[in-house]
Amino acid sequence: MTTVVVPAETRPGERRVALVPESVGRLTALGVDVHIQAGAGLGANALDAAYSDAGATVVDGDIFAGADVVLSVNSLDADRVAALAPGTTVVSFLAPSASLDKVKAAQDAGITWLSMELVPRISRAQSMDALSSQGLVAGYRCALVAAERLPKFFPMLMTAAGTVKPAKVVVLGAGVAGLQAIATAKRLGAVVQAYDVRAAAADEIRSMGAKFIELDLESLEGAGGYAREMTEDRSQRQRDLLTPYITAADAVITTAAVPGRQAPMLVTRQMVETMAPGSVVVDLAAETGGNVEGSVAGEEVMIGHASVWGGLNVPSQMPVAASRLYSANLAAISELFLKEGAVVLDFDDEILDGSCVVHGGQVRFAPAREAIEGSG
Amino acid sequence: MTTVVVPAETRPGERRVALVPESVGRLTALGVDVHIQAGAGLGANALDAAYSDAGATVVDGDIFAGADVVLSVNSLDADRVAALAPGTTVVSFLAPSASLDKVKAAQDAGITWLSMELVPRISRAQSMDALSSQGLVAGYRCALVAAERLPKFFPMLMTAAGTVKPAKVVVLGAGVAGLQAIATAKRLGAVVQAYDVRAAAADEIRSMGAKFIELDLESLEGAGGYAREMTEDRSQRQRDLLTPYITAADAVITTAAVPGRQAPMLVTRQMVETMAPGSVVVDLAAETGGNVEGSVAGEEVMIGHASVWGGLNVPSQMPVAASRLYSANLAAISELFLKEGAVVLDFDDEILDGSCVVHGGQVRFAPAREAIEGSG
Amino acid sequence: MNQTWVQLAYLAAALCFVLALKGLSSPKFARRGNALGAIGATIAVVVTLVAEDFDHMPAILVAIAIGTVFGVPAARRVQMTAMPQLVALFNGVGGGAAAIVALVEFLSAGQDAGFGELTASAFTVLVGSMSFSGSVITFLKLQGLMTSRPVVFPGMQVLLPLTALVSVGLAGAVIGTQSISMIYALAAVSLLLGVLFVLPVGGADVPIVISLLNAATGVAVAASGFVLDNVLLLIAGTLVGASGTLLTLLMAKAMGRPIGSTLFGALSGSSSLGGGEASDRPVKSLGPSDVAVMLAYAERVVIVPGYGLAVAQAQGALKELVDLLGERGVEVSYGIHPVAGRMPGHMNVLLAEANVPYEQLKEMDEINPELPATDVALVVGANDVVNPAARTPGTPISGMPIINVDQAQSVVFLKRSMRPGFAGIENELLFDPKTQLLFGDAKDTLSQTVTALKSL
Amino acid sequence: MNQTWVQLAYLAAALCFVLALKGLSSPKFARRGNALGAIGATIAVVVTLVAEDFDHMPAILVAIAIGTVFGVPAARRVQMTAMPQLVALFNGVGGGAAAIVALVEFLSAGQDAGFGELTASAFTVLVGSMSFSGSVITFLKLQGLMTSRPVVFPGMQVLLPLTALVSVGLAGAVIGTQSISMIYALAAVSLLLGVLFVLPVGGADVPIVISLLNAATGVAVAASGFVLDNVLLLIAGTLVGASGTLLTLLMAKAMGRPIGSTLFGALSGSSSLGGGEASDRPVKSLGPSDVAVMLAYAERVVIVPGYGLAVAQAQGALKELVDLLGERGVEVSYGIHPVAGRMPGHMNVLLAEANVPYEQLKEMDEINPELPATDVALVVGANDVVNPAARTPGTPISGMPIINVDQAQSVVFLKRSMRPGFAGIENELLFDPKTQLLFGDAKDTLSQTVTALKSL
Amino acid sequence: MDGVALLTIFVLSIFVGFEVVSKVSTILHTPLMSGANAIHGVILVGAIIVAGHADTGVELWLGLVAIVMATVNMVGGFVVTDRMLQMFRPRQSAAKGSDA
Amino acid sequence: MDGVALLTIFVLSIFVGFEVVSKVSTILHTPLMSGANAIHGVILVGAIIVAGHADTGVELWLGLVAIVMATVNMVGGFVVTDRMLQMFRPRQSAAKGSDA
Ligand SMILES: NC(=O)c1ccc[n+]([C@@H]2O[C@H](COP(=O)([O-])OP(=O)(O)OC[C@H]3O[C@@H](n4cnc5c(N)ncnc54)[C@H](OP(=O)(O)O)[C@@H]3O)[C@@H](O)[C@H]2O)c1
Ligand SMILES: NC(=O)c1ccc[n+]([C@@H]2O[C@H](COP(=O)([O-])OP(=O)(O)OC[C@H]3O[C@@H](n4cnc5c(N)ncnc54)[C@H](OP(=O)(O)O)[C@@H]3O)[C@@H](O)[C@H]2O)c1
Ligand SMILES: NC(=O)c1ccc[n+]([C@@H]2O[C@H](COP(=O)([O-])OP(=O)(O)OC[C@H]3O[C@@H](n4cnc5c(N)ncnc54)[C@H](O)[C@@H]3O)[C@@H](O)[C@H]2O)c1
Ligand SMILES: NC(=O)c1ccc[n+]([C@@H]2O[C@H](COP(=O)([O-])OP(=O)(O)OC[C@H]3O[C@@H](n4cnc5c(N)ncnc54)[C@H](O)[C@@H]3O)[C@@H](O)[C@H]2O)c1
Repeated sequence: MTTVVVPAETRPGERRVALVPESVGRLTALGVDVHIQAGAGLGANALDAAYSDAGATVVDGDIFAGADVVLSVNSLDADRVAALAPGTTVVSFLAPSASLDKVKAAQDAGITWLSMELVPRISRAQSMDALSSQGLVAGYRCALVAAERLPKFFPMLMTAAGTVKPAKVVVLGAGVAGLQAIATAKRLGAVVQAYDVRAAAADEIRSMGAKFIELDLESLEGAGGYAREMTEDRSQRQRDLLTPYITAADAVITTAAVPGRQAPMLVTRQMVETMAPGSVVVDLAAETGGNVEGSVAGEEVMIGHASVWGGLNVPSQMPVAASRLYSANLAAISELFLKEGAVVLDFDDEILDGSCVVHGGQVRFAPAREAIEGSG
Repeated sequence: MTTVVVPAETRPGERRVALVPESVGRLTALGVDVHIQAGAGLGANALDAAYSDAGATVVDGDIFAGADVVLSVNSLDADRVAALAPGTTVVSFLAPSASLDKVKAAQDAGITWLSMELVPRISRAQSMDALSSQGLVAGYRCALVAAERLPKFFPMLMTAAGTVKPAKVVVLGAGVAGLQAIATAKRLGAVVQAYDVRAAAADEIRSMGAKFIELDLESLEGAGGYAREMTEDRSQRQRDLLTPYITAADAVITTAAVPGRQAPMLVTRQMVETMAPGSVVVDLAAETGGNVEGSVAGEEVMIGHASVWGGLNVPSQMPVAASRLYSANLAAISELFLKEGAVVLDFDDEILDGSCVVHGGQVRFAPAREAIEGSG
Repeated sequence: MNQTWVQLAYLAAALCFVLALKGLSSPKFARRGNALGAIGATIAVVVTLVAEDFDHMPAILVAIAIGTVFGVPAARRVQMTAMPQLVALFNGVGGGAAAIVALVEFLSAGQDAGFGELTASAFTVLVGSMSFSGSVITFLKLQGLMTSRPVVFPGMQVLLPLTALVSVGLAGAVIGTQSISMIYALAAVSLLLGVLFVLPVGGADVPIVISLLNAATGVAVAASGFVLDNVLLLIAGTLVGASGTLLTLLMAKAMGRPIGSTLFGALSGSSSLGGGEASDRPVKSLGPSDVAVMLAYAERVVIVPGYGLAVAQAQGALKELVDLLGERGVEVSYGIHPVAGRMPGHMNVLLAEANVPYEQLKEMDEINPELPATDVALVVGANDVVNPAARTPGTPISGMPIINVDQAQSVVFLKRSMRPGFAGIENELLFDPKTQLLFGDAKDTLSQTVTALKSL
Repeated sequence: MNQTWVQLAYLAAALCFVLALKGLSSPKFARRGNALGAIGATIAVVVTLVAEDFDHMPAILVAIAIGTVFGVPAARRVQMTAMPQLVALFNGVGGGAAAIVALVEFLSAGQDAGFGELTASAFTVLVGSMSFSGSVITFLKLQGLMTSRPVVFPGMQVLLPLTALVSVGLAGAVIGTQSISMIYALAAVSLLLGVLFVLPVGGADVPIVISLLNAATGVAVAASGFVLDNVLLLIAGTLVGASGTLLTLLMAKAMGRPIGSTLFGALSGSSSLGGGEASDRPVKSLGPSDVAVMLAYAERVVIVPGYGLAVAQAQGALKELVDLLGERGVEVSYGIHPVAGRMPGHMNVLLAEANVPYEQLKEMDEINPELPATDVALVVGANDVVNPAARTPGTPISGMPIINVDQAQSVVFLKRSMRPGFAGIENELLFDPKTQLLFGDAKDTLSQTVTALKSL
Repeated sequence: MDGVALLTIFVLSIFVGFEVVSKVSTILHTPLMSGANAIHGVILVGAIIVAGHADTGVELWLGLVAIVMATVNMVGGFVVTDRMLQMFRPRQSAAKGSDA
Repeated sequence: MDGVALLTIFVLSIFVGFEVVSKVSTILHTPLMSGANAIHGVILVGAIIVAGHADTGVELWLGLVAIVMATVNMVGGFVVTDRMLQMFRPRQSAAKGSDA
């Protein structure tokens, strides 16, 4: 029988788990055995007992022995991949262009690797869209982090001891995470203004009840609803135009990203320095280069009088919610390639085709293939 | 000319300041000089320059030299009080029954001490009500702390990766802080239930849009709109009846207090142990004995699978907001006793009469007087 | 003048009256409607004067002139507050005129009159006289020339129905005997009946009675139309009779008073208006559509929310109301008292939930200077925070700054009852002449007001 | 039977008709109103039959029986969808009957008729005949027996007014000459006029024309009342004429079509209904008050919100609507599609802001089995998430699970235009026979629906 | 009845006709039209009168045709209107709710 | 005019009277009452007729009194109603707003 294994995550600080007990049933219903490494769910408050109750086997020894499918949040190490049996299918996040060693290892070992980042954003694939689900968690958390760190109130309050003005929050980048950050900050009562380069973003931002920052700049639309990278000139003009908004803000939350690229630098050190004492900046993109100059992933640094919080693996900071959603994404994609208890990869299916990085010794993801071929 | 001095706070971890630059004008308008110790406002993001601009004198040396009035957040040390010139008026928080040494020192030194806790809660005194203003800050912060620590979402979200259920939050004690905690948690989307012993609380809780937990218990109403202390029997019954609510809660926020007494113990260790892994308990009353058994002020401890956060000087964790409100309270009470540039204490005024602990060598606050006379 | 042309002119006048009533029922066309009514009346009178070669023409013209000289200045100079009694008086003379017309026709027609005409004559005399005397009593009550309390004396329970019976009997006798003295007796007893009918009605119910008497005069005029075979009088009278009856019912409903107890309550002892506090300290209550009209036709409105808004969870309805007013060009802002509600910032939490823009919220110190220039202050579930008792020493709220809604041109309170607020003290402003109350849960009353506003 | 009693019975019948129309204008009393109308009609016919000793009584009764045998089964068996044409047909025969009555009266009265009566006769024949032929054409159009497109032929612009002129001229000749052949000619030309009048009207406008012809028949009946000196016919006809005219205007307004272009649009070439896409793929649009009635009289309603709700920020209005329906005992829930909006949980954020209780929100998998038992699915600013295209392969949304609103008994879309949603593909469901559209910004249309619902 | 009386009645009826339907809700447009249509079927009364007074065969036959047509209009009209209105049968729960 | 005609007119007028005011908003109750009150001042027509036909002194005097009373009712009534309605003068901004 096909065995699906869920190893404990090895990335430092990772508290998520690829499969939560609630989703085990969806996999066993596909006719597979589910093995979970003992203690894998602890960070997400999922006890081993809950897994056994749900029908999974809790494994204390080598979880990868006899694995047909490996489900994971983060990508496996190159060594780990190399040691897998040929034909094993791995499903996880895998920034393929930035992890050529792992792709190479998988290619050499004859491993199939489905990358969750590469699931195409078509309607049918929305239930497998882990970027959205984790972005949702990250956006919510960003807003809470900003609220908790600001030495002031978010909401307006008129009291006997005077009127407390509402906090001004500026959100840059209104994708999934940005919109959720807007929603959360608005709920808490902040006055929220937001900016994004996509043309549809203005309406989307307003539909959250926030104010769209109208800049005298053309919009930038890439493929698949994503943004395009900016030219340096536009980038500079955007920063200049945004500066007054940043200066006036109590809190700035940045979530801008361009797929496959470094995060755009939207806020310079000087811009942060114009902010008032006690201001807070939350940079969700710190890990991928940062939207804010000088932000450090996983740390809180002072720039001028403002405290800049750099996000590091932010979804993992809300492990229960993030794991549940990710786990549902994995279950949904598993239902695509596990047919009658066996792994069947039908590359006519746009989703499997799009998300498969490497299969049967072939690198299918073009940018990675080109990079590997180019380098070697 | 009368000199009003604002020393830097000496309590460890205190970030508030008794007077913010915005309020300096209200005092100078009363015809007094305002001296502020250099750096006193830093914790609350108020720079010395802002004070000078507002008309205060920034003093680098001994701030108390020549002081007629001392404005402070926390009470001064007994030594410090003893060193003040006779006739000096001190206005600050001062739990008189718990600080008999300070009261004694003030009595011996001929100091006048107005305690902000004792300002009577009459309509006219609402602008001087520092308990309310600081409770407001504390309540907001409690809810944020709970939201930030919970590994789940507060709001409900129906997504392609499944439905996220809203968090269940239980708030115990619905005074100023409790109501604000309810409001904040509700805004974030949690399902909030709350309980308080006062009869009016049911309506007040519902007026915040939360559900009142109806227990089959009589209400307890004390003087001045405060609660009364519970008998041990009622206390036990209340805990028994509350247990199922605690068990089902994702987050519990406790804010119950009875003036002049230890905080009532509402949640036992066993009750917390029934909570699910990852639950959060926030005990605002940790400093005064705790509403939750085992909570430690200023620390986060694990009880069962729940993390219990004990509040320590919570308003100080949002120093800008808290200082602004407190400062307005002080300005309002100062307007009562500073007449034409001089200190005039008219004890016919209910507010001054009620809040004055010691004056001209006399302890005016009965419980403290009795305790001092009894002990020595 | 050709009879057919006269009839057609009368028809035109009747048409004017219909359109007048229609206009008068909508705020937008009310003035136009009234003007149309006046045009119709002018047509009718002029046509009548030229239709026939009447005897006594000079006398008639002089009489009309005298009537005009009395009526116009009285109507022009009357104080706003004294209008109801003037209307009562006008109604009374109208009823009296109808009675006299029927009486004179009876006198002149004599034995020639048929059964139908006789019945109509007797009916007109009865109803017209009663309307006359009843209206005069209401005038006296409202003008303060006699007590506005219900007047009841022993034996009244018997006397009133007895008088009614006697007048019906006399009417029958008039029809049967065609005796002139009988018709004078009928007039006299009917006058008494009118008096007895109105005496037991208490102050607040008087408007309803005026409306009823107005409808009665209409019916009398219609009957006189039968008497004179005059279609115009028939139509105009019937219109007023029918619309007046409906209006009476609507008014009674709007005031929450069942029509029966209004009229006969004091007599049967079931009314609460016999005396005591309530009638000593009357408050003015009004309906949601009144509030809607007041707000719609105001220039500046200030909303003062309080704890009751939170209890009713009416923030959404309030926001809708304000939005609608804004669309109509009314300037609306919220005056937020620092301690409104039960928690610092309570109103902010509430109004933010309803998505009220922060800019519309004004602090107490900001709104107070604007209140004297405010047309309507709408107090929604607040009490202590607008209680002028705070300005006089010795009350639990003395010294607390308040929002000075009493300086606004008019004040409307939305609350459920006369119960006080948190501080437990009565609010004098509730009894102020410029204050009106809309009773009910604020969510209900606000959403009714919204509905009414939309249909304006 | 005594003539006065007959007249009184007629008056009673007329009264029934007034009350019938009144009843028919409110959903609550509509059925009762219709029954009252039937009662009035029965009274009128029975009284007429017994009032006089008519000749040919057996023949008359047989004719009535034949009419009943034709009318009742047709009305009983007709499909819901075929009702409009049946009404058109009924209207036509009524108009025809009026024309014949006037014609026969003209024939029998002969030279005795006065000017007024003659005029009325000619008018009745003209309008009645025109109504007859016009109604028959609408019947043919709706029944599919001829094209429902506007029929216009060259010269029609001249022919129509010419025919109208000729018929007026003939009417004048009838009055002047009292010639029998003239009146036959008048009837014939009027029949032609009716045909020419209706031919150029396009499918969607036909209901308006039926209403207009209905009013015309009413006027013809009223005129025949003048001819026969019959007050009942006068009143009943006038009532129908007046109410029918107003109704025509109201209908035209509700459909957003100026009455002029409806009738003469195709003729003058200004109408957009001459062909092309719009009339090939017609959608049914309706007004807020229709939606209110549909919802109020439903047992189960499912609301499906989408991105448009967020764009319109209409969450508050939606919540108010749902609350009102709940109060009326309608079972309402929200069906939340997992990707409705533009952000995961977008609808939750919105609806929470409006304080919608979490219990009312149902997930897609939970709501889908309930839809077949749902009377109305109200789709508020959603599109892709209910688009059945998801079930057929090859579209951008193929394979996405949707909320199966197409399984509900009827579907109402609230959107601003025919524009597609995020995925950019057309939604077949918009053209489904059971779908109706309420166009406009969702916040506006929802709050109009709320207002309409409150007044039900 | 004299002309002015008839005219007066005519004018008043116009008002009544306008006013009674002025508050109709859109959904009732069609049933109301149909009901009004049935009401003008009362031309049957006229048809009976002319048929009953018919002196010639033509008059009689025309009158009888008018009777048939008017009957169809009247009887069919009321029946079809009633069928249209069947959706407005008061529901139990709704009735309860709206009474409250 | 014959009795039935008068009765018919009477009945129709009742309907018209009811219907035209059925939608009145509460705030207009008093002005409407006052306006209706002025309308029944048209009894002046009757008073003129009886005074004009008066045969005896009593009849004339009574008639003249009726004329005075009816005139007061009519003229005063319309004037006072107009004064009441002055608050409904359309405001600039409001008018603009409600037109939109
Ligand atoms: N803000 C704070 O921090 C705080 C804290 C504690 C105490 N307070 C005190 O609370 C008071 C606040 O003043 P306020 O004017 O806001 O409130 P208030 O004086 O308590 O008056 C509230 C009014 O709302 C009415 N009401 C209650 N429920 C209602 C409903 N469902 N619909 C309509 N009306 C309703 C009540 O009248 P009916 O019963 O007749 O309806 C009552 O008169 C002050 O005295 C203040 O000192 C304030
Ligand atoms: N939830 C997510 O995470 C997410 C993220 C990205 C994309 N998506 C996609 O977004 C779509 C969501 O589906 P949906 O049905 O919610 O939205 P939709 O398919 O985009 O349809 C929205 C509809 O609302 C109407 N509308 C817009 N503004 C309106 C207004 N002010 N008043 C009334 N109607 C208005 C539009 O029609 P008119 O223009 O004619 O008014 C439009 O047809 C799906 O295709 C989904 O895949 C979802
Ligand atoms: N069809 C689907 O199923 C589906 C599902 C989820 C999201 N989406 C869409 O995908 C798009 C991207 O969402 P995401 O959250 O993954 O995006 P992302 O994480 O790639 O980027 C976040 C946001 O940053 C913005 N951004 C990039 N450069 C910027 C700049 N220089 N300045 C300001 N903003 C900048 C982007 O426009 C984007 O909105 C959105 O349009 C979203 O609606 C579609
Ligand atoms: N009149 C004014 O100006 C004014 C101003 C502020 C507050 N108040 C009123 O003062 C009162 C107390 O407010 P506070 O915040 O200072 O109170 P607090 O801090 O003294 O106590 C907090 C809450 O704990 C509750 N509590 C005590 N024992 C409890 C128990 N065993 N179980 C559950 N709950 C318990 C109390 O009832 C109170 O609501 C409230 O009624 C408030 O409305 C009045």
